[in-house]
Amino acid sequence: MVDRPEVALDELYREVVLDHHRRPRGRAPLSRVDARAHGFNPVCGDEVHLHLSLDGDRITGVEVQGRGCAICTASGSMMAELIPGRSEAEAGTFAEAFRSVMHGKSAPPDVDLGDLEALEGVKKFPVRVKCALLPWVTLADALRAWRDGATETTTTTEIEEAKP
Amino acid sequence: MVDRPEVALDELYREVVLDHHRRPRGRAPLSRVDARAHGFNPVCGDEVHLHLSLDGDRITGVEVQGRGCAICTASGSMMAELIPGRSEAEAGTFAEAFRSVMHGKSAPPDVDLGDLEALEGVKKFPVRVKCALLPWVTLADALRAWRDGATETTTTTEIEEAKP
Amino acid sequence: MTATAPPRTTLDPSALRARFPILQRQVHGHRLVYLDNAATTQKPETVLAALQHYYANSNANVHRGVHTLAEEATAAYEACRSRVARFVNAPDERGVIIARNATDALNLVARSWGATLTAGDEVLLSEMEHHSNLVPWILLARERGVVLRHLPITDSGELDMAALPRMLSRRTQIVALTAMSNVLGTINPIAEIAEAAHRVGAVMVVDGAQSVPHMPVDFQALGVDFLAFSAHKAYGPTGIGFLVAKPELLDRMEPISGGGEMIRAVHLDRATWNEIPHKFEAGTPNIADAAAFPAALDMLEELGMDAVRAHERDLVGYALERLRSLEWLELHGPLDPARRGGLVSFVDPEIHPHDLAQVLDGRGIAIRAGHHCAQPLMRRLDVPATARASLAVYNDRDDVDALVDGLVAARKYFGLES
Amino acid sequence: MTATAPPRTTLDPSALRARFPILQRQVHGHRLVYLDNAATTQKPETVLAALQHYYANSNANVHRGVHTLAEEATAAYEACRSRVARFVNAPDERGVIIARNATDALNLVARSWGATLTAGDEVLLSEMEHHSNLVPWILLARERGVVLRHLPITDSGELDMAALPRMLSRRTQIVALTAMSNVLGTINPIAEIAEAAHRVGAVMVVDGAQSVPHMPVDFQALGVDFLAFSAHKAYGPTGIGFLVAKPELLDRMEPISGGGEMIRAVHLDRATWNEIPHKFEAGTPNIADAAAFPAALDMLEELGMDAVRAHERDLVGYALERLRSLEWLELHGPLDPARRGGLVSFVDPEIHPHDLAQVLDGRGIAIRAGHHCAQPLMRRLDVPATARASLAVYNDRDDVDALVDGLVAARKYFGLES
Ligand SMILES: Cc1ncc(COP(=O)(O)O)c(C=O)c1O
Ligand SMILES: Cc1ncc(COP(=O)(O)O)c(C=O)c1O
Repeated sequence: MVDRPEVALDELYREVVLDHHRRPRGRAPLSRVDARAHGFNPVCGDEVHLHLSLDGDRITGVEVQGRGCAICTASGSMMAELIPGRSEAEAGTFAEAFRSVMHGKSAPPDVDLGDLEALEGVKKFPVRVKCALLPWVTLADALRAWRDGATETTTTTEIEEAKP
Repeated sequence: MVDRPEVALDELYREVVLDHHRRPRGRAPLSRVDARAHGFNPVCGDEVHLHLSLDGDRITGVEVQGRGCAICTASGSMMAELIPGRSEAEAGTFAEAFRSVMHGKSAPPDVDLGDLEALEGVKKFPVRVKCALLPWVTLADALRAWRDGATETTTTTEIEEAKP
Repeated sequence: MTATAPPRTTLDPSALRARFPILQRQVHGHRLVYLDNAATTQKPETVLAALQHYYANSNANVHRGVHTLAEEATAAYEACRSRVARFVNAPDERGVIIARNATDALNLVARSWGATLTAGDEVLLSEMEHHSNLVPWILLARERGVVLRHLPITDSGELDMAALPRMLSRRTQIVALTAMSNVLGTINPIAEIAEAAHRVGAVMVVDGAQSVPHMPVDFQALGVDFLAFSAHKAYGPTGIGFLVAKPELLDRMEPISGGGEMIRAVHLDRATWNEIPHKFEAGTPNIADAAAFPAALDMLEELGMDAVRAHERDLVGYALERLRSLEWLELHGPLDPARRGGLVSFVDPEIHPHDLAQVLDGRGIAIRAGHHCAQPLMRRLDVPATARASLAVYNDRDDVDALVDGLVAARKYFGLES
Repeated sequence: MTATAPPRTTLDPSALRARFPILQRQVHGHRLVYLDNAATTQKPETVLAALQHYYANSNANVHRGVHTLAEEATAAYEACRSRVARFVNAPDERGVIIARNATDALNLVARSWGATLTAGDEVLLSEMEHHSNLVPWILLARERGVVLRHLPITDSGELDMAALPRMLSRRTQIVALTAMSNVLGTINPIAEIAEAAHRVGAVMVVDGAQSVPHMPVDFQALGVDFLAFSAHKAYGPTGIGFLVAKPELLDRMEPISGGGEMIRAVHLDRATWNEIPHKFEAGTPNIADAAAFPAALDMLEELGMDAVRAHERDLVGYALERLRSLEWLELHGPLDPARRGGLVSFVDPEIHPHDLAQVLDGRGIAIRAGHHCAQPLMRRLDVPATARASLAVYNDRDDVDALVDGLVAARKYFGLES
């Protein structure tokens, strides 16, 4: 029914992705945690525990723990690489841009997604899109809680992304 | 899906049937009513008002009113011809035999169904079987009420015959 | 044959007939004249091909599957949802629930939205409703002490709009009406009634089983809240129907059926629900029939719903004219073709509808006889049953002529004058 | 390849494969190795032909129609009911309700029979149930204050029968269990549990979604009260399932859905119900899929359910043996093929099931990864998800070998040792 050309597995699992999966960044515990959130996708069991430290509205540290598939793990690892040193607003811009890419649209030209671009192939695998987005949904959740002053709140993000 | 040979309409509407339909017997009002029942098939709107007079357990008079299709009308008319003078048990035997015929079995050899035999073609038209049986279901109902001593009871038979 | 204006339609029924395999068949040695379209329509070759294609290429369970077939099946299934949303101009495809049939869709509203009602609240129906838009509300009334009211109909078979203001009040929580009567053919002024319903704070539920396949239906333009219809009456497969709804209403509703697909997180003693529309689709859905149905909507869209309506309006006009020429016949419903869909109910006072249908069947003509799942309406019309001929895109004047000839022949058969 | 006893089966999977059009297709340039049969099975040509035949010859709405098509459609629809009754040895075909799927059938029992329960009454389930046999009861518990209890499972993935006596009491009104776990493959001792349930006066509900297609199931011999299953997991079309029940229980139950077909007499404000099974089938049923399903049962009967079971037992034995040879793999469920059906769940601790399934898909192999609609069981097994390969009559050792090769290749792909 669907007009999907034969997609090589390698488009999904690019070398950069596999590298992040094998050696995920951001696993080192933070000494200070200003915001945190717990992301969970009951559909596949992917789980992300996210800790942030902040200085004003600037993200100074990111810690990503949890268990998930290669896509989810790589996405979390890339996030840990991308957002330290960014403001809350900048992080939001990345999240938005990445979401666009996952939904088949293109990212704004002025946003450099870095390694995240290697996840572009995921958009051709609709079931896996949620995996790639889970760390980012969890990030949004952590920042929202932090803005609301609930620096120590733990919420469960039951991710509501796109269609299954 | 069904292996039904082409059935001429005339097998359903035999001449005898059409004759009973055109000039139904048993329409004359009884002077004395010992048992009565109201039969109704909500599926097609067929309706039978049945009055009986009895002498002991012998049926002495039958009056059939109502509105229904040709099959129902003919069946009621044939009943009005067949059962006067019979005992309650004999009437039950007719009803049983006729029901067998309608369900594709044969009647016991010692039961002479008279004109009712002309309704045999109905068995090939499953939806119409209920029409043919309605007067007989109503009869059973009237006799049951009468046996229970409820000579003046009017019940509505919401006929539960076979499959639609 | 009576002289009439030439048809104003752009449809070519005989060319269309070639697309429907079943219409090539013979019944009792006659060509099949299928006039039972309000019960169910026939299916074009493209729908059958889509069904085969699904099973021969992409069959798998939907959602969550990582493998290629599962992905293709999911895409095919979800494509049905968006296709339906587009066809009726729903505000959002998340508002399209794939149900079993129109009846199932109406029960879902009655049970789930109905659960917000309390004793003394009112539901407004009408005297011309199909059982599928009566019994769910009777069940609700029994369960919750809700009061059912019924908009009366006039002797010409239309809703008595003069009675509407006094039937609506602040107690009215739900107005549920058919857009087109399956017995009278009457087309009801849904947009106007929806507005009145909203003024008293009620939600408007529309039974579109007969309207969606036969006239342009625009969910948003009508301003309704819920719309139910069946695929099988719209040239699609049996086994699926739709509830189209405003998403914000669905968000507020509780699921009525539990199982796979409709959940988010399940514990042994509690569970949370998936987002809409999945919340209302428990268990493995009817994937194949959903994959096939868009082909039916494609056909309708290719013809154009305005053209479909024009064709059926012309044809029902012709049918009314010819049937009225049979003086013994009683016709039910409005006589103006502009106010009715392509179906006619009639009664020969001397031949029971069952017998009529039987004689017509002997001539290859399929009509329906009975109460048409509208027993209260039969009582209102004071008939035990009616005969009904109902039209579709593949019917033409020859079919109507065959019907009329058959009705005359039936009189002869039963020894009556005509 | 490990040496094993030759298969004791009389089935010829490769000959069977020729009967399934989809199995001729390629996925990513490889032959399709379909191992997701517990999610849904593929359909033989005869089922597809029956579907086409119905639509091209007999399509009409069922019940009450006088014309030839309506009669043929009704006969085809009702033939499904009697075919199913015969297949599972139901006491009476009036006890066969044609539902949407197994989930729908289980919801019907939970809602309709469940309505006889009151606060404090108990329903006994187990830790290995599918969401479809959990959530309907959770809804019931919420609504009526009924208490849910869960028979625990042992570490080998079997019901802890030692716990049964203490879980059953006079308060137990319903015992609802799967006959075969869709995650562990475990075959449960239904007859024994049904007897125990009856001793305390409870009714026994069986989720037969996985058992009916894969082993002989005799409703009367099992001594159960309700049995639910889906056609689509038994080589039939999507969109229909069945509730098989003792007719005397159905007689005592209220309908949960209202509309056409299920009524006897309808008034504006009240209604009476049709006889069983029609009382539970509101609206136009899924006629075509019902007409097609008997062809699937014919195939199973031709093969013989004993032979089907023997084939799948042998093959799962082979699969277990080969999978156990991959030392890194964790297998779930009983290891004795005599105690389990033809499916295996496994986890590669270093590769998420989604990634495993994805790599296998690249080789044309379809397995399922996820919670398999059994989240509580995932928690009990302490895994986020598993990968599952599930077998059918058309699978053979080559398919198992392809799976094993794929699992080894996945390790390589992700740079792990094997
Ligand atoms: C054990 C079990 N029960 C119930 C179901 C539900 O079946 P369906 O989704 O066809 O309703 C399934 C399959 O998904 C199953 O494996
Ligand atoms: C007006 C109307 N409403 C509802 C229905 C019910 O449709 P279904 O039986 O497909 O659920 C029908 C058709 O039978 C109908 O004509």
